[in-house]
Amino acid sequence: MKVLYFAWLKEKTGIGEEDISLPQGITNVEGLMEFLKNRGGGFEKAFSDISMVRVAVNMEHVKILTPLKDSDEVAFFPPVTGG
Amino acid sequence: MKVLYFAWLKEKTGIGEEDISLPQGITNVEGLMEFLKNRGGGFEKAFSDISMVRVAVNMEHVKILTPLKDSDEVAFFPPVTGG
Amino acid sequence: MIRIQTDDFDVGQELKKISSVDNSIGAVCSFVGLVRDFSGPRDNEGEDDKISSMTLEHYPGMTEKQLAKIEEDARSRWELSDVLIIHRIGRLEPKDQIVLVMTASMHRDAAFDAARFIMDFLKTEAPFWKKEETGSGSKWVEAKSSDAGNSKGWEK
Amino acid sequence: MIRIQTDDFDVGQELKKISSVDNSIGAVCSFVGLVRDFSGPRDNEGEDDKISSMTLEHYPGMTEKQLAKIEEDARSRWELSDVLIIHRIGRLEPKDQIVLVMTASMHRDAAFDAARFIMDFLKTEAPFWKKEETGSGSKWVEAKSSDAGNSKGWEK
Repeated sequence: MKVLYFAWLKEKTGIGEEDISLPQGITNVEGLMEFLKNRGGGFEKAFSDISMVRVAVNMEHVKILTPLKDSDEVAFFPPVTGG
Repeated sequence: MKVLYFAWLKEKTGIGEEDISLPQGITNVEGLMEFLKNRGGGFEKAFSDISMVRVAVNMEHVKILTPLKDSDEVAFFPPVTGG
Repeated sequence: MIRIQTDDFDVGQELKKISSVDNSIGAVCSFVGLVRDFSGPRDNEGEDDKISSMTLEHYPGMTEKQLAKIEEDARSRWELSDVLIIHRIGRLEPKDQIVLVMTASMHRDAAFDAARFIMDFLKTEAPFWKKEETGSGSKWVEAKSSDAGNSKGWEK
Repeated sequence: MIRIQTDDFDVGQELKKISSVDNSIGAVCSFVGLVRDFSGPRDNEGEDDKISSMTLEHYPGMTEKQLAKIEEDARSRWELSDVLIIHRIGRLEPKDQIVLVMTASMHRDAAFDAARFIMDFLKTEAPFWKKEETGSGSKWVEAKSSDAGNSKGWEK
């Protein structure tokens, strides 16, 4: 699955985009966030307060209990501030 | 007093503007409209249905019972259609 | 600022002027009214009723006075950095611009509300009258009762 | 139509294009968002907090998808002749134009409502992020809770 990071999530994790396999036992967005946070370092900082993080799956805004499959594109970003 | 006519009131009366003295016994807009209508001809047509006529005194919209004095500028016109 | 003119206007240029007034402007709402080629509900009219041109008459002096009052009223209700009202008079053709209302504010809600407020009152208070020319002759446009309703809605 | 671009835009030109689409357009509402030189409540900030520039990042693909959905939603609610949304990305300075929403309709109420609706949803749904540069460093702009409230207000 393709995972993208924007704004300060990109700065904290140090990457804008990566390709990973959906980790064993992870079934939804919340699980994936927990998995990424457990990488430690910048990832731990990025996901330290998940109330600050918004998620899109296949370019649609979703809630954290949304199920995931390996072909999904998942993006993490702060609340949007355009306009 | 200066009396002005706009849009179809100007077309019916045949004049855009005239100077008259406030006629004897006329104290308000309604009285002036009656006076003008009694001139007959185009004036009678212009004021035949006063529900179609709007009035301004000294460039402010007013109701027909508004009192008049000889120094006033009175204008008659249809409901506005700008914008 | 109020301008009554026969000339056309360029919204991009006016926007550039208004937005350079002040670095605190975050929102500009612009409303432009255009001449349409029909007046009533569209399907009631045939080719003869198509508008070929329109003439706008006004009451010089009262127009400026009423528009200045509307601008002042808008400025008292919302925090506005600037307000521009341009209304054209004279002969216009379909697609021509008739009116511009432009409101600049720190915040978009104020800009939107004020522009709408000004348009609603302009439609009922500003002494302009439109005469339309069609294939079957010319006629004075009748006022819409919905316009009176819109300006009533703002009364406090 | 949706456009994401680094280049500036000219509202007058866009208005000319949109109003020539169709002789039935009587009303065009345009909203422009501009870069301000401060972000919070004005008097809380000193010279060091003045914004010298701003960088706009977005999520290519998702931006276009979300804006197309907002446009479609607006068209289903109001009778619109045309809709244009332009959003700039990259580096911008105070007074620069950030966003344009332009709605054309036969009637002014539809044009005003639709433009406001689109702006309210753009503020909460479209994946853009602003980073501001000031004398004391750079920071990501925080979302305003009032924006979330505005878009909730349109829910049926």
